[in-house]
Formats: sequence, structure tokens, C-alpha cells
Amino acid sequence: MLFLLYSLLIFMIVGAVIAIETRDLLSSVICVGAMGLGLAIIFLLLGAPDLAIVQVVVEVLSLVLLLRVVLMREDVTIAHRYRYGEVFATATALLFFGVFIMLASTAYKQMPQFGNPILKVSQDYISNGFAKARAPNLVTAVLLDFRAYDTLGEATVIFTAIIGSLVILRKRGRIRDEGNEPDS
Amino acid sequence: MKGMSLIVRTITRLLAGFILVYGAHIVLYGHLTPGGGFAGGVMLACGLILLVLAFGKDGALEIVSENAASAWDCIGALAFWLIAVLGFTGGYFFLNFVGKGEPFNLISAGTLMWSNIAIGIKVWACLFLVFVVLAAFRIRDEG
Amino acid sequence: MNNNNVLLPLFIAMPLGAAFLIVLIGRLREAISDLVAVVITALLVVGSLAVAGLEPQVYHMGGWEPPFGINLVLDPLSTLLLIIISVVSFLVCLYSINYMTSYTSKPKYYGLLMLMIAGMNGVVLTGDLFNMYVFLEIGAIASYALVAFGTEHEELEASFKYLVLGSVASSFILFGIALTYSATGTLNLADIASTIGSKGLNPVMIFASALFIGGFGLKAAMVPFHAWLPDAHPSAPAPISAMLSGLLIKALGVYALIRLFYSVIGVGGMYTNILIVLGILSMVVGVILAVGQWDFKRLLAYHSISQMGYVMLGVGIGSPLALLGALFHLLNHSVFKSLLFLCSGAVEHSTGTRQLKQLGGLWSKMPVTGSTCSVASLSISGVPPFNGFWSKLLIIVGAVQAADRFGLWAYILAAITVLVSFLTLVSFVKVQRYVLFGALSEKLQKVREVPAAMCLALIVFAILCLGLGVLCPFVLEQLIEPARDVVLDKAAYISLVLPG
Amino acid sequence: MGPYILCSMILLLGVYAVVAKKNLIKIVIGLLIIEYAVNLMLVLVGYKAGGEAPILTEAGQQTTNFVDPLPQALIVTSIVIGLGLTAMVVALCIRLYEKYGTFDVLLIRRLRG
Repeated sequence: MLFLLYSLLIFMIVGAVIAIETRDLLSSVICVGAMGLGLAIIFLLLGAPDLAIVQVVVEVLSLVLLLRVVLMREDVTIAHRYRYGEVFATATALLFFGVFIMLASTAYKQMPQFGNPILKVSQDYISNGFAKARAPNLVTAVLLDFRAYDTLGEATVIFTAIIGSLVILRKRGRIRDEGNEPDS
Repeated sequence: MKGMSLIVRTITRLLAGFILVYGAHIVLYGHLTPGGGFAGGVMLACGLILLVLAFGKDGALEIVSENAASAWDCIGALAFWLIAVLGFTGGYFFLNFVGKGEPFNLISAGTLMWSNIAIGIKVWACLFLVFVVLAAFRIRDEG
Repeated sequence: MNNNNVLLPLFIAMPLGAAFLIVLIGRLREAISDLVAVVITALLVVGSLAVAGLEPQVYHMGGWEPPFGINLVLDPLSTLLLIIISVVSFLVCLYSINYMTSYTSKPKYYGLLMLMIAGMNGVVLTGDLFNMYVFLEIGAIASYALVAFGTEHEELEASFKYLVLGSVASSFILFGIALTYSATGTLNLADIASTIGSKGLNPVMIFASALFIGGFGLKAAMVPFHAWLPDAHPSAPAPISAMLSGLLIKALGVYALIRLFYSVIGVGGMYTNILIVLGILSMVVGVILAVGQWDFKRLLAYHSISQMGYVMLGVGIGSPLALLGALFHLLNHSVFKSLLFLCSGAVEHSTGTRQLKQLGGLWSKMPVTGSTCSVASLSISGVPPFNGFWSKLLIIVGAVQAADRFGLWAYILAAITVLVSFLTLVSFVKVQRYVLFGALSEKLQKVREVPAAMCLALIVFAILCLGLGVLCPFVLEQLIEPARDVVLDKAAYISLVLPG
Repeated sequence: MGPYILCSMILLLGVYAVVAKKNLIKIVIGLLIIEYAVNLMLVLVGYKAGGEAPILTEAGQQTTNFVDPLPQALIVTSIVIGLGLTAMVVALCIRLYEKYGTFDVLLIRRLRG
């Protein structure tokens, strides 16, 4: 079980490296799809079938959306090698990585061991959740009963994002009258 | 967008039905088995998107037009919002105000199933809508 | 204590329902969306004034006791933010009725605006860490879309930049939430506070708080993380610039940082020093970049960075007086910066440009815009008796008083603060000189004053600027001091949410 | 501790892609990778050794050796938010491509600073 988890994690890392470094945008997108499916299997492995289902279907949809962009042009490879960023961006990234690794290395030693969560609040969901919400699927019980307000927020987020996409894809943004050109 | 060949269309017609039924099942039984309104909604959207790909945009838009999808999007969101507000009848926002019923039955656990249905409708409509709009977006010719 | 006031969830439910409704029926008649938006925001103003007098209280969502369910917490700090959000968004809606006629899809605009208000109200009221993340995302996603509302080159590009940086920040926040959950086993803010308080800070929480500073700092546009703001804020339509600069960076960034670091995690020496350094950096870098700008809105955006630096400095110093100044400056900045952005929008609406060099002599043609713009400029530069003066004074005195903690550094801090204030004045004298005075150019002879609803919004904001300055002692006593006391009293917050 | 370290590596890879890459699609891919890493972290945090999926299969079942259901509920929300962001960023990419005819960030730079 642990062996499988580790190999899946390494699969994801390899997928990420290929997705980032390959010059072909199409294979890059497909690598991300593979990572998402790997993530779905990890969810299944770690006792989260609900998440696995959601992850698979979302992965399919976001892959379709990404392909829609990538296939807009015939030639999907990156033509030439880019000069790597400005000094500022690189320095910021290195600084960030340094701070992150420094803090993470001490923090992960102090975290509860993998496989032994604290379950302070969740123990109540596990022991009494069924009695209170009367739904056998405890994840749905948490999602739609104990924390239903979060789910309203979630539904609102997707509503917002879709309205936002429609707004962005409008053919015309401004109604122009005589020379009302702001970026002249 | 044009449709695809006859073979693809025939298979899609068969397959899309199954996908839609399975999506509806995932939505309805979300409180009993893995799944829920969101996963089911995405499946329903994927089924319709398959129809769009196989039959072309016009074929699928005869079933659900863009305006209708947009309206269903809002209706689903409003329905979920209404479930939340109806909780005030019991004194709290988001109170699970419907009787909890016998566990393991379809009609049980109060508002959970109704919430799932509302989310399912919402997610289905909005994802289908965004796909149609993205697919229909054509880059204008320069000049 | 816990009387479950029905108003609390309505602050989120009303704008959400209004957003869904506007998008659904707005396509029938555009006027409906104007009407619904103005009415709902007016109701929110009434509601926020109604809860101002109430005792601090907790609302249990769905009747589940904390920490098992989500709860809303209303205390004076939330009340202060609620009032700011409601008033500014009401005036912005009023202003939008005429201004947004030059854009298409007005119902979607109002829908997104309502969603943004709902997101900010949710962040301000919530007592749950993950719920804060969800509502932060609602507000943020709505703002990404609104920045791109004009769908021109610059707007799309600014929106892309904003979206990428914003969602990286959100991911850091969520990563921090995962670490916090792992370390404490709970998501309720008060419960986290009591768990940490009994154990002391461990490395996991230090890591998490570093992620929170990065994430929320980016939302608040603190200087190493400020790159998106000077693009995003000027690109949006003017009312949205006012919302973004006046409200969003405060509710999503500064409020969340104050709440997390004072009420939950607890501030130690290191955190306050980080906040002070970030604050000073923002003040200086923001104002230096602003002085050289010739784009009206871009200049204002850089000043937002600089002014938020003042707030961060006050929050970092953390003495009662400095905090009082910081919270008061938060209120003042949202008033005068919104007013300045609306003025720039009025100028752009009438003349079609926002380049300072192409403007001039508008005072005679646009008296309302001109006079309100002057009031706001005096406010932001800290000229008495306008509101900006008092809050800056409080922060400077707070910095000087911190001499026992920082030694000589306290005087250097105070000197930098005064210097930045002076540079702000220089920069706004330039704005006055180029926009309002000087010769009226040929092209601008036909310019007219903006329509009445827009003028009304401008005038109300200007009156607020003056009123907050003249009635400063009253405002401080009624609104700001209770909020300050809440910030400083961590134990009271815990016992409010988790009695016994 | 091992899974946490690997998970952080995925996160850092994503951040690297966002910061260093000069192609819109690569930046979007970096965002997706960051999102995977965060979801992964949440599910790792909630895993209980030997735990089962938190779904009761029959009435009166007494097993309570479940994995933590709370992070799972959070992840569903976070995946949905991720999908919304993806839809929006795709829309933005399409519009940017329409305006500039390229995915190259260095060529899409009208704004200063």
C-alpha cells in the first residue's frame, strides 16, 4: 500500500517534470491529464472514492478545455528556447524556494506522522455523523449538512467563474462613441 | 462545428444515453453512495458535450439552447440558495428542515438529496454553457 | 449572548440571491438590474448600520454548534468592515448606473459586483478558516472577471497576470490551511486559537503562518507581492477600480491578516517585525513609483500600495494607538481612494482620456468632479481637517511611542512616514495642476459635467471625507476603538465563539 | 513524512513553471500542478492508516475506523474551485491569443512594470 502510494507520487513528479519541460504543448497537456488520473488513483488508495469520481470527471473536462486552447494553432511546439526570465523573477523564486524548504524541513518533522491524523473535530463526525445527519455517506453529510454553507460558496464560485468566462468571451466589451478611445 | 461520421453518431447516441442515466444516478444517490451533485453534474455535462462533438453544435443546441442553459444555471443556483433560506423556517440559515426519514432509502437525510439535485442542475447547465461558448468562439479575421 | 440574529446570514444571502436573480432576469430589461443592485446595496447599508449597535455575537449555520458546524462571528471589527463595504458598494452601484452604459452586458456586471460583495461580506463575517478561503475565492474570481470587463488588450493581460498571481496566493493559503488542520485537527478559528494558545507555536504553525503572510500579503498587495495591482486596478472600469482599491485589498488581505495574526495565531516579535518591514517597503516603493506616473488611474493604484503600507505599519507596531490609527486609516483610505477612482472615472467618462498631460483646466467645466477630487487629494495627502490627517497622525505618534521597543528605529519609522506623506502631497499637487487647473485644451472645450447620479455618489463621498475628519473623535470612540479592543483581546474572541 | 516531502516537490515544480516559463499554456499547467499538490496535501493530512472510506454500507454498522471525512469534503470544494479557475483562464488565453496571435508572454507585454 505504501509502496503503491510512493510509486504513484513519483509518477506524478515525473509527469510534472515532463509537462513543464517538454517543448510540445500537446504532450504537455496530456502529461497533466495523466497526473490528474494518477491523483484520482491516489484518492482511491487513500479511502476517498468520492474524490476519485470527482477528480476523474473534472480532469476529463479540464483536459477538453485545455485542448481547446492548445489546438487553436496548427503548430503546437514552442518554436525557440526562451531566455530564462529576468534576474528579479529568478531571484524571487530562489528566495521563495529557500524559505519554503527551510520552513518545511522543520515543520514536517513536527507534523503528526503520516497515517495518524489528530481527528479532533472529525471524530465526532465519524462517531455521531450518521446519527445526526442520517446519511450513510459521511463525506456528503459533511459537505451538504454540517458544512453546507461551504458548498453554497462552492456552487457560487463555479457560478462566478462561468459568468466571468462568458464576460471575458463577449465579442464587444465597450460601446464606443466618437473617439472614446482610452488607450490612445 | 460540423458533426462526425455515421458510425460515431450511432455509437454516441447509444453511449450518451448511458452516460446521462449514470450521471443522474450519481446525483440522486449522492447521499448513499460515493458521488454527489457535483460529480453527477459534470457527467451530465460531459454526456451533452459528447453529443455536441458528434452531432455538431446545431444538433445539440436543439436539445438545450444557450439561453436555456444559462437560465437553468441560474435556476439551479437559486434553488440551492432557496434550500438554504428555507432553513429559516426552522430558525437557522441552512437548517436541514426536511424530516430525516429512514436511512438508506432514496428519500432520506432531509435536504441532502434536494441539494444534490439543485447542484447537479446548476453544474450541468453551467459547464455545458461554457463549453458551447468556448467551442463557438471564433477568432476574428484580422483587418 | 447567542441570540442568532437573522441579519447575519442575510449579509451573504442577500447579495448572493440578488446575483443569481440579476443574471436570470436581467436579460429582459437592463433597468431591472440597476434597480435590484441599488436596492440590495441600500438594504445592506441599512443592515450594517442596524448591526452596529449590537453586542458581539455568533451565528450557528444550520444549527450545528462550533466547532462542528460553520459559524458567523459579528464583533466590532467585522462591523467596521461591514459598514465600509456596504457604504462604498452602495455608492459604487449608484455611480455605475450611468458609467456602465458605455459597456455591454450590464446585468452580468451587476451580477459579478454582487458576488464580489457577497464574497467580501463572507470573509469578514466568517469564523471558519476554510470558509474564509471559499469566500475569498468568490471575491477574487469575481474581481478577475471584472478587471477584464472591457475585453481590450491591456485589460485581458492585466486580468491574466492578476489571475495567475491571485490563484497561486490562494493555493498557498489552502496549503497553509491543510498544515493548520493537520497541526490542530480543527478549522474553527476560535478553536484553532485555543489549541495553539495551550501548546505554544510549533514549527508547523510557523510554516503555515509564513504561507498565510505570503498569500494574504499578495491579496493585500504588500510590496514584494505587489506586481499585479498597478496593472489590474487601472484596467478595470472605474467603479470596479474603486471597489478593488477601496475594499477588496482590505477585506481579503488586511482584514484576514489582522484576524489571523491577532485573534488566532497570536503575534510574536518576529511577525510584527515582518509586518513592519513589509509596511515600510510598501509605503516607500509605492509612493516613489507613483510620483513618476502620468496615467491618472495608474498613479492612484501605486498610491493604494503606499497607503496600505501605512495600515500594515500600524498593524505591525501593534500598540493600541498605532492600531487605532491603522484601523482608522483603513476606513479613511477606502473612502478617499474610492472617491479618487470615481473622479478619475468621471474625467475619463467625459474626456475619453486619463493621461494627465492631455488634460487640464477641467475645474471650470466639471465643478463637482473638480471640487470632490480636490477634497480627496487633500485627504490622502494628510491635510487637516480632512480624515487622512488624523489617521496618519495617530500612526506617526504610535511609531514614536514605540521608542521603548525599537529604540532609535522608532524615530526613523516616524520620519519615513512623514516623508512619504510629503511625497504623496507632491504627487497630488501634480494631479491637481494637470487635471483641474492650467489651460483648457482645444479638444476639451465640449466637455460636460457627468450625470446626476454619478455626481451624487461623488458628493456623498466628499462629505464622508470631510465628516470623518471633523467628527474624528466621535468616529474613533464609536467605531474604531471597540474594533481595536477586539483586535487586542484574543481571549475574548475565543470565549465569544466557544463559551465555557 | 515521506509523502509530504514528495507532495511539496510537486508544489515547487508548479511554482517553478509559473515563475520561469514564458508561455501562457505552461503557466496554466503550472497552476494546475500547484492545485493538484494542494489537494494531495489535504488528502494526505486526513489519511488514517488502515482506514476505510467514510461511507456506511449497512444499517447499524459499528466500524468507525474511517479516514477523516472532513478534508475530503474540503477537497471536493477545492477541485470545483480549480475547475472554475481553469475555465476562466482558458477563456482568457483564447482572448489573448485572439488579440496577440501568440502564447508567448514576452510578446504579450503592453503594460509597463
